[in-house]
Amino acid sequence: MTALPAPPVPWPELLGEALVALEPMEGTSGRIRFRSADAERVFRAVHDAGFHHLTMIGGIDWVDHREVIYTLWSDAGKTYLFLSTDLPADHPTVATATRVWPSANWHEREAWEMVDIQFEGHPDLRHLLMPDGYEFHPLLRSFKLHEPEDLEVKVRHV
Amino acid sequence: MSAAPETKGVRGELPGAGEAAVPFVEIEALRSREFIPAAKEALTSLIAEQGQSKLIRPVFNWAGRNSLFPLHWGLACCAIEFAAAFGARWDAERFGVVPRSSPRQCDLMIVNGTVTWKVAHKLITLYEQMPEPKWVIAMGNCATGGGPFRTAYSVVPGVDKLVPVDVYIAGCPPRPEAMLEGILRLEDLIRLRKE
Amino acid sequence: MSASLYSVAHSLVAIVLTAIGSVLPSPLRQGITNAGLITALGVIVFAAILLIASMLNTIVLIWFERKLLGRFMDRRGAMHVGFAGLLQNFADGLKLMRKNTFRPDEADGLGFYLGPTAYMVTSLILFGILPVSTGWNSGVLPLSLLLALVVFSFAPLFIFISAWSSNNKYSLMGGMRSAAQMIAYEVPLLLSVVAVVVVSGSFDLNTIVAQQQNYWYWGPLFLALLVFVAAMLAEMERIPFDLPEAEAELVEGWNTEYGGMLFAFFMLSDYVRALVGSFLVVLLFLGGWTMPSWVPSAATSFPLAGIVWFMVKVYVVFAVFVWIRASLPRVRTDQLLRVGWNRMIPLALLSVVLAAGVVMVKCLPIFGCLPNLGI
Amino acid sequence: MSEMWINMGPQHPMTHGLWNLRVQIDGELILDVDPEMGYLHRGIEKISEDRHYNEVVTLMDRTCYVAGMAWEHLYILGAEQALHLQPPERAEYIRTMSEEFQRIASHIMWYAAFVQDLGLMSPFLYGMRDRDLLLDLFQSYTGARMTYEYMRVGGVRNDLPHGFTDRARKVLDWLIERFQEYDQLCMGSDIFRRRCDGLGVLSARDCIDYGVTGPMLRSAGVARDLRKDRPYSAYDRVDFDVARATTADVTGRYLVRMEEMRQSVRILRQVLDWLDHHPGPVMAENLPRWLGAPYAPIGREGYLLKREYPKGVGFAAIEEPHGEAAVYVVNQGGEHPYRVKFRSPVYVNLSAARKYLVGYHVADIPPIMGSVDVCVGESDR
Repeated sequence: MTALPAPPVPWPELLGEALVALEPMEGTSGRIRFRSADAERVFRAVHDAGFHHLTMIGGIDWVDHREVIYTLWSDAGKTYLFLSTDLPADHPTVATATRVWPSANWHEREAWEMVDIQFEGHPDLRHLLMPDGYEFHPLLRSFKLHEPEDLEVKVRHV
Repeated sequence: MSAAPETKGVRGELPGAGEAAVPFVEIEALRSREFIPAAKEALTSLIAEQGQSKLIRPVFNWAGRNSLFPLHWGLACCAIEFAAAFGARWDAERFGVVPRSSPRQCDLMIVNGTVTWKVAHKLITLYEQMPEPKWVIAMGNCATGGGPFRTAYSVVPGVDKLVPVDVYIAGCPPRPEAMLEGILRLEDLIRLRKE
Repeated sequence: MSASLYSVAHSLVAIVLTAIGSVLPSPLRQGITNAGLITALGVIVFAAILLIASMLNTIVLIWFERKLLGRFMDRRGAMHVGFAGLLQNFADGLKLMRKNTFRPDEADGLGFYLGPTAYMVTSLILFGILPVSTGWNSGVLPLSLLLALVVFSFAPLFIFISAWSSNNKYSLMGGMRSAAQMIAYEVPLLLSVVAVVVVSGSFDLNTIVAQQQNYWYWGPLFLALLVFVAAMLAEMERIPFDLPEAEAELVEGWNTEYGGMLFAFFMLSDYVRALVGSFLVVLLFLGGWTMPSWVPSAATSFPLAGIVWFMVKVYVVFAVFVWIRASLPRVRTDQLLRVGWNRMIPLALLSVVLAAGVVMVKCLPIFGCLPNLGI
Repeated sequence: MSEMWINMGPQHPMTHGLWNLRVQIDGELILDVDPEMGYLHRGIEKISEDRHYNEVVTLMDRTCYVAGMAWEHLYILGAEQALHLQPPERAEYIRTMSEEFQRIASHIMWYAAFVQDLGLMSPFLYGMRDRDLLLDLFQSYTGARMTYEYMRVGGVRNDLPHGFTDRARKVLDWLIERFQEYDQLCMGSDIFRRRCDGLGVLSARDCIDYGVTGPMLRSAGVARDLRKDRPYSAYDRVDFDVARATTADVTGRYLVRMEEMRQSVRILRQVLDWLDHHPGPVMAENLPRWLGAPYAPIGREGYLLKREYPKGVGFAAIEEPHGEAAVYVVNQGGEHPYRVKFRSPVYVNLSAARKYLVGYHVADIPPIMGSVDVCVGESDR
């Protein structure tokens, strides 16, 4: 895989205190770890730096904390960039990105559904893939899969 | 099981999040696995009474088995092979198999793919909308027993948990030949059936 | 071609009744060989023969379409039931007869059953009106063309009744589309027929066919033929005008909620109407059953020769309809209606004017030199 | 008729899969839409956490059942980065070839379904007929028609059989002629143009805002193609153009896909020539047995030996037939991936449905949704 040269974006100046760390990543412009409290400002700054396309939002459950990863693409720089922020497991809340990237809508719904991450200010945070009323968040590490032998399906007529 | 016995409807129950079993999907006003074959039996016997004549019955049997209209829908991967079977190379219409979009006009439901709990009650609704006599073919491993997704939290491990299945077709996905073979086996079943 | 179907049926009944009467005592014998009774029974037998023949014809037509469509699509179509799949449609029909006929809970009972039945009946009446050869219809109706078109245009009413009473949103939308479409295309259809009437000077289909002995009307009335075929496609609800049943968006259109025998009624009536449409094209524009002059007179005098020749033409016309179905996409409702009201009606009017012009300058015999196989 | 909601799905001829498009209509006019997903959610991301790296490939074929090779390719690229592995060059070319064949097969499947939605019945059959030829090619080197399980971390399972490239070239020659036939049936038809022109318009600005990618984006004039912009496998060594249209409507998407098929044929001819002249290994060397063995045992007993592998994060993005697909693989050592996150292009393209459906007619839904090319297995995962 050919690594493209990253566009020289001065992230520390742009993001200021919100920037926690800037990690390199193979084949991309690297990963920006930011403070979750400044999420809105970071999104705006990154968007204005040319990363107009939101590829995906994924949540990872690290058991002791949770991580949200935003993957972004810049048409000008032809490169990917990752934003990542750590959230406490007991209160995983981050501001929504829908105001900056409208496409974040379904990604956030899925992240909430699967990894139980609350997005503050999301217009429509309801079930997308699972049926309404489903109580679990399957992609948490505590959710274990079972062989169907363990599973008892009760189908009865009333 | 923590399901309250007075709750209406059918529910598949799944263990979740390391706790005891908790209700997962609720399907309201459905018939049980026992009820559907019973209704089927009653109807077929009714038909048998009407067609007591030994001359007429084989004719209707011949007609029924040679003109199976499957429901035109695609669940997952097998749907593509289902479509391929209607393509130029296999041409399922040779056997009089013509997919219809409305369940009212179908005799045969080919469950061509993974059945999830979310679609389960819609599948049963469609099955009940089909007029008697009707048959179900579970096409592929997912419909037969969950296939590679049998461990998943959202997948019904086999469509026979929901509706009575007449023919199972193995394969992931089955080739179109296998699907046609399944339909021919179903025709054999109908031929041998004692009404 | 002097033996008409009715006279055959009549004499059949007469022979049978006389045979029965000969073994009965005299008062009963006189009663049973009564001329009135023979006539009445003759009409019934005639109708039964006509009905059965027409239904068989329709079923063969469905088979013909399936096979032809298969060939257009690089496949073979039905072929395992009977020889080359000829019995496939009988199997389908019998199966549908056996299926559980039911009415959805929320559907309106009267309309739900009335719609398909009336649709079927009005479609079948057409077979009694349209002559397929001399002597093969119920008699000489001076206004048979008008009557046929009137009966033909009943359909949207019954489709709409059945769609409305199904109480299904897709059915309702299909029914509304169907009504709008059929009303829009009724006008150009009738106008293009007026062109034929102007030239022939008669509403009697027998007369119209007889006048085409020397020149078929497709020559002088080419524009009318085009308008008629397009409008007929819309009336028959076939691709590209099959919006009411548009499978992609409306599931099965107005017959979504119908299963079993009622669905069979719809399917059969659709093909009856397709057959009738082809009949009309042949009768009005392609010379009907008039035999070409190169056919030896021995063959011409064979009683069924006219029908065979007529049916060959009908199936060729229908093959063109199938060809259109295999190669054109479906149009959209608004486009269909716009074309119907804005283009077809002016064209149909123009065709009437042209027909009047042709009659006025008395140049009809010129068209006798056009290739029409009838010379 | 007053306003009402209708459900188009989950069993509806338009959906081509299991999803439900709730449409609010006034007569025939669309007022609002609400796509309802998840009827085919099979928990692939969760199951992947329970599988060995090579076992996930099995799931990838079923993720998008019309573009299995592309998804295998995507996952394998991500997993290789997470595991710090490099495939041999021949394997890269074979992967490129597989993805391009898959692109043509997927686009033909799209064509077949799309034209059938428009009421054009014959091309569906023609499409399925021509697609079968491609599936025969797949079958000749993977053994399966749709679910190949062909790629492995560190390479591909087996080399191409003898005489494969010649057969492939014959198929390509046949297909190029058929593409012309397809075009005549569609673009040559006035009704088709009337049905498709100016429908489902989604401007370039909206595409980028709503994350829409693939042929939909390229039909709006944006020449974004990851094969060009961020070349992976052997795409930097082949010559091709990015198909583009400017109308941003259904016709534009149709033209883009048709052109992409022709470009794929162009790529394939180059790749096949390269493969003819460069024999070599198709698996990386020095792989641990549990990763590298071409026919690694599937049962759990085969993996009892716990291996520590250097930790890492893998990210890969490819231009899948439907658009930009991406994967994020977290490797925490051990034989299972810790977390696999996929980006499905169809999922995002569908999320913008309100943008390109509202204001059109009910009869326009099939062509518009057909031009989106929905593959539900991929969007629900």
